[in-house]
Amino acid sequence: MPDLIEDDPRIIEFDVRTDEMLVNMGPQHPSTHGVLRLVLRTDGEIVSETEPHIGYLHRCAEKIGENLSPRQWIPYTDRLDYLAAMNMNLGWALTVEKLMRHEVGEKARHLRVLISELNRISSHLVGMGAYGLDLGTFSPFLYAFREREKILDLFEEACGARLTYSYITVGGATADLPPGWLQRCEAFLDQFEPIIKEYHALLTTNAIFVKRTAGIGVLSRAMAIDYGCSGPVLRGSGVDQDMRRDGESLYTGMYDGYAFEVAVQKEGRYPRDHSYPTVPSEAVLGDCWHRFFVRMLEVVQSMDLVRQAIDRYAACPEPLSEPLKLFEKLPVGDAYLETEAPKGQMGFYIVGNGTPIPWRVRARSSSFSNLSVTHELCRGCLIADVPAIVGSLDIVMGEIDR
Amino acid sequence: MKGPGFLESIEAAFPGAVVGSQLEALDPWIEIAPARIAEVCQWLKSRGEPRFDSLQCVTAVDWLETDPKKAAKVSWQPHLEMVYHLWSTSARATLVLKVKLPRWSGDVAGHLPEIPSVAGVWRTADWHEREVYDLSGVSFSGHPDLRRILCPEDWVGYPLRKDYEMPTEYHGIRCR
Amino acid sequence: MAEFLIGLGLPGWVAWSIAALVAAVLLLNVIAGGALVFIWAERKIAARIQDRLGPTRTGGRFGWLQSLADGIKLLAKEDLMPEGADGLLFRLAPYVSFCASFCAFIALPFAFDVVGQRLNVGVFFVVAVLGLEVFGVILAGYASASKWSLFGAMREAAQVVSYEVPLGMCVVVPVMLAGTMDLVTIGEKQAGWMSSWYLFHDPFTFIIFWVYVTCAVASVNRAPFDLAEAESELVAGFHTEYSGLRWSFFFMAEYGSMFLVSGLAAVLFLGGWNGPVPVARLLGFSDGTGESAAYVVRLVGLANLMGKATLGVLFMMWIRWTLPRLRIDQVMTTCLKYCTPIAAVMFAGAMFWQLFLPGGLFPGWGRPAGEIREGWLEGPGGLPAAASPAEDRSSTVTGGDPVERAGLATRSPR
Amino acid sequence: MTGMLDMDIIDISTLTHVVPPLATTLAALPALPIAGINWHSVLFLLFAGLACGFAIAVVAADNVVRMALYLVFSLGATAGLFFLAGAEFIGAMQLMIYVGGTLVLLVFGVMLTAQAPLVSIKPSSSDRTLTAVAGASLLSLLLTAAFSVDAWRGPGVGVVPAPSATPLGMALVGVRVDEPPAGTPVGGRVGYMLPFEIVSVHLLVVLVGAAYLARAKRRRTPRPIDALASAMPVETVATAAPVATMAPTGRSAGGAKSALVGGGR
Repeated sequence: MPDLIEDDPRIIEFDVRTDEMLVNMGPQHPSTHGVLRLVLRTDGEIVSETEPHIGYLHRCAEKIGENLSPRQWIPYTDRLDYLAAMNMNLGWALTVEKLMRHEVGEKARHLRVLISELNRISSHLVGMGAYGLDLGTFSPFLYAFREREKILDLFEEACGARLTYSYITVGGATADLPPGWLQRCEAFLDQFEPIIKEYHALLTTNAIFVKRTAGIGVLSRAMAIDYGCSGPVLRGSGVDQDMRRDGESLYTGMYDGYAFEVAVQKEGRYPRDHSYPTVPSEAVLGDCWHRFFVRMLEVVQSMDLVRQAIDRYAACPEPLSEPLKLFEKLPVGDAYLETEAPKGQMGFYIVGNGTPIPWRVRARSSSFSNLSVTHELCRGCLIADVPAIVGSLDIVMGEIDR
Repeated sequence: MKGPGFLESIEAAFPGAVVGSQLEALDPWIEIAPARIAEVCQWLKSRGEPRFDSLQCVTAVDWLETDPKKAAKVSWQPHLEMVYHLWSTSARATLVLKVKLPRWSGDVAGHLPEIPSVAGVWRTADWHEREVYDLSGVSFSGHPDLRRILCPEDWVGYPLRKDYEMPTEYHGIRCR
Repeated sequence: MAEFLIGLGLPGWVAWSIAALVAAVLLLNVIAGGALVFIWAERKIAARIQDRLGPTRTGGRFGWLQSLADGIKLLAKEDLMPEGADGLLFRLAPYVSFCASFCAFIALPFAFDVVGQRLNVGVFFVVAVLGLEVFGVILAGYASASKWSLFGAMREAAQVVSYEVPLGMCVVVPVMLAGTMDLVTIGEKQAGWMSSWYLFHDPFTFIIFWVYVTCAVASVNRAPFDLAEAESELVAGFHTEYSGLRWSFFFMAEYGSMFLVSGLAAVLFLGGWNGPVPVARLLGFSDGTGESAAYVVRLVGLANLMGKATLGVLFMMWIRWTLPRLRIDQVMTTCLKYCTPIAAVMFAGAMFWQLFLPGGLFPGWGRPAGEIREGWLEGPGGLPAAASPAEDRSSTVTGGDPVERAGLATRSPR
Repeated sequence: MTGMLDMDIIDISTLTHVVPPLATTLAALPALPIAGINWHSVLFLLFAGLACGFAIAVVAADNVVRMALYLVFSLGATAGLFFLAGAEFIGAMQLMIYVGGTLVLLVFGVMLTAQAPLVSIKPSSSDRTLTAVAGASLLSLLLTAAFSVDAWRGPGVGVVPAPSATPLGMALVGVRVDEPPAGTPVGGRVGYMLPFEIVSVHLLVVLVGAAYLARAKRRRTPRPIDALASAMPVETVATAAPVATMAPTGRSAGGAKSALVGGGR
């Protein structure tokens, strides 16, 4: 066979030049999580180039932040990553407390760990269910939402809302937990433990699921760091980084005394390999399967944290610390803090100028950077792989477009 | 080699690049001359100790007091401030770089201030800088694909500027 | 039927046309009725699998009117046609697809001799017509003038055409065992206890049954192989632009061919109308003992076959709601690298088994050797044996189907 | 025209208990002389009309995909003719090979290439007249040849009532079971084994050739677009020092600090 150099004239007759087609996947598309438009350049079934177009859900929350006091902006943080609103509130509250050098009481600290880890479980459940939908199986989605409903009921008891809570605020939380809440939370965790094995059996070890995800969309370690990916996407590529352990001392102080391991593959092994299924042979570190598996491990990890938080919270005698006043004077200066949200590192930056209204508010979203990798991952894959890859990044458009 | 020695190492590597610094602030930061930001970032990423291999966030803060009464009492001149938050995965250390830019290049309203792009250093800067260009109106020279990312392509104005006026209608849709 | 109408005094040709019409409408109702039941069943099964209730309010306790409600909704919905669509093809596609899947029912027997038209090439005809359904999908894909439908149509065409190969190979094994392609004879040969089913005839046919199930699910575009209307990638594949009645025809064609494929599996491998226990024979009913007995036997046979076919359809629904979807290249590799080679090897295996162990491993299990060989080779040199006295089917021209005359003519299900 | 194939050579007695194959059912219909309709002729006319009509439609249509569709209906009608003539095996073969196989690929090919220029092919008027003349001459040649065969001119021989495929199949593997001409020794007549084998080998060759032509061409230099993502330039990647693994329990080691300040705050 002659050596087929690109500009070899004979190549024309050999290579039937099929013209490439530009296809719009989205913005109204069942498998883009929210309003994302992916322009695919396809050559038959092979996708040669992908370009995400975002901005359909842009509300310029940062501009509004320049007209409201930090406590008034809390409801806007709910709408950033609406699947993990508690973590968003926590991130903003911690940033403002960092600027104002305000320390929260022990009880509030444990309450925050308890609530944010519970919200991580519900966010990962949505991620897992939606990913099953992207790959064509509908049932796991409903199993995941059945469990998430129970968590939402707990949140509803705590703060009255099921999706946009505005519960964790600057200086603590808006209200203390109702009596009996801890027992109900404990009961939920007890019945949730065996269900995790169901999810593993249904998806993680399912032969077709492995075929559709193992070795697809491999994100190399260097590229993950360079594109600023974070959270399960980064840990799925083997980078041992978790803001709850490596972050600012104000944030890691919150997890002081909690025992947990970062869910990342070190030397080819995941921590605490007891009941988890083994990694399939085709799975390459950094592919969709690993990202999915890291999320499943984090659900178990968060359950442990919630149990520890319940004991510590119950052991705190003093009442919950009062949140700061609505219009508290902000010191001059700026502060930036990244917290470990379920989707990745969620950064908030606030610039104070002495008045209660911040001068500049900035939200650095994890899905924004996670999504920017799509054009690298989807190069040369099949059309059916694009939803698999975008689904594995677990993006939320509210957070990306702000 | 963290701590005060770090600042000296940068000044040694790039004499005249470090314009100012503030070590006592909540997040200590260094101010870099606008023209040298790209080289400093490249050095920080590949040769500095510790390696800052991850850019967390790029922000533009518009220092302009629109209210004339307050403007009189204010100590700073109206300017645009670029804030880069860097992160080292190996040493788990943060670093904040600041760059002062004129609000409009040559003080002619409409001409965007120029700053070298760091998209070549960290790929994540590509999208971050596009967002800063889109919302705060800073043009990055050397950026591979400088287009608006959040607002529609043909949107006029830069929303996060303090003196931004929302257009009354956009393609027949009433905005205000 | 026709004689009865002629008896009523209708002119001959009117009687015959009405008889043909009645048969056609009956078959149409099998599909329509089947579709109605399966739509409801799919919703209920999906619900049960997903730990929820499914339709409960529409009509009575178990929401059994849900299919009717769907039907009315589809009738009431506006039949849109995209602007750039090719009018003729767009309108024609669903009916082509539906006719193909309806046409195959003609040769499918529902009980002994209860069949639309008893074709001697029954199996071959069904497999041939099953391949025609892809036309409706290709035309729909092309005519909808949308990129997504084109993708769906491409995938469907590639998948169905390539799955016809292993499907054909799997179908050949029971044909080889029975010695004829006539579905009624194949079903008839599996009469008696469950052990006489071709599924348990030998290990090779057992494996080939499962290969058949995979290929059938793939050629009907269901469950892990439903690439053509993969909602997560192609929005809704080839019927993205369809709505209302036209869409319901595609839906009906899908359920029709699902029922057909499981009916074929029942006849070929699971003994068709012969139940696991030959109830009719044990109770003494058989064709010979009078008209009403024959009717009862056929009724029991009908119930058996419908039961098996419905089990097949429920199995497909069960798979659909548990397994994720395969990618197009994985579907192709399963077809070319797994189904076809396995089918070929099993076919060879079944052939050698039939050659060396026609009577089955232990006596009384398989078919008596003599009867099978006699069925094939009409004695040395292939000369047609003298027509057996019991049944002289063909009058002037000798020959005729040797198998017909081999000991089968007695018609009594054993 | 209707009486061309009269059907009364099959007596009605066969219409007893067993439902005979399709052809004999139709053939055995009482061909009433008066207003009765000879179903066999009606259906024959129907199918023949469909086949010819759609054949003309194929020629007359200008949209490529419509041409392919009409060809499908035309060949489908021919399959109907085969069934009508009692050759069920050939009818099913026609359906599967032509309509199910060839035309699916033809429509497949047409769809892949049916971009704007090809979709509507409008022949110029001079082409039309030229083809009309050529067509007419060929048609007349065909008709004269057909009518010159005396066997076809008289009334039809009638429908062979035994359309079973088994003798056909056995003939293909060399065992002729249908009417042996007088005087041939028993088993002496060799079936069609040789042509059958030749055809199958021929098809195998075609298959291998097609697979060879359509094989994926391994290109030495990948096309610029699909350069692999992992080929990231190395030097921009910082040599991440081995990350200090944190002890699983106990307080986190003071968290991140600013590089400028150094000591923990």
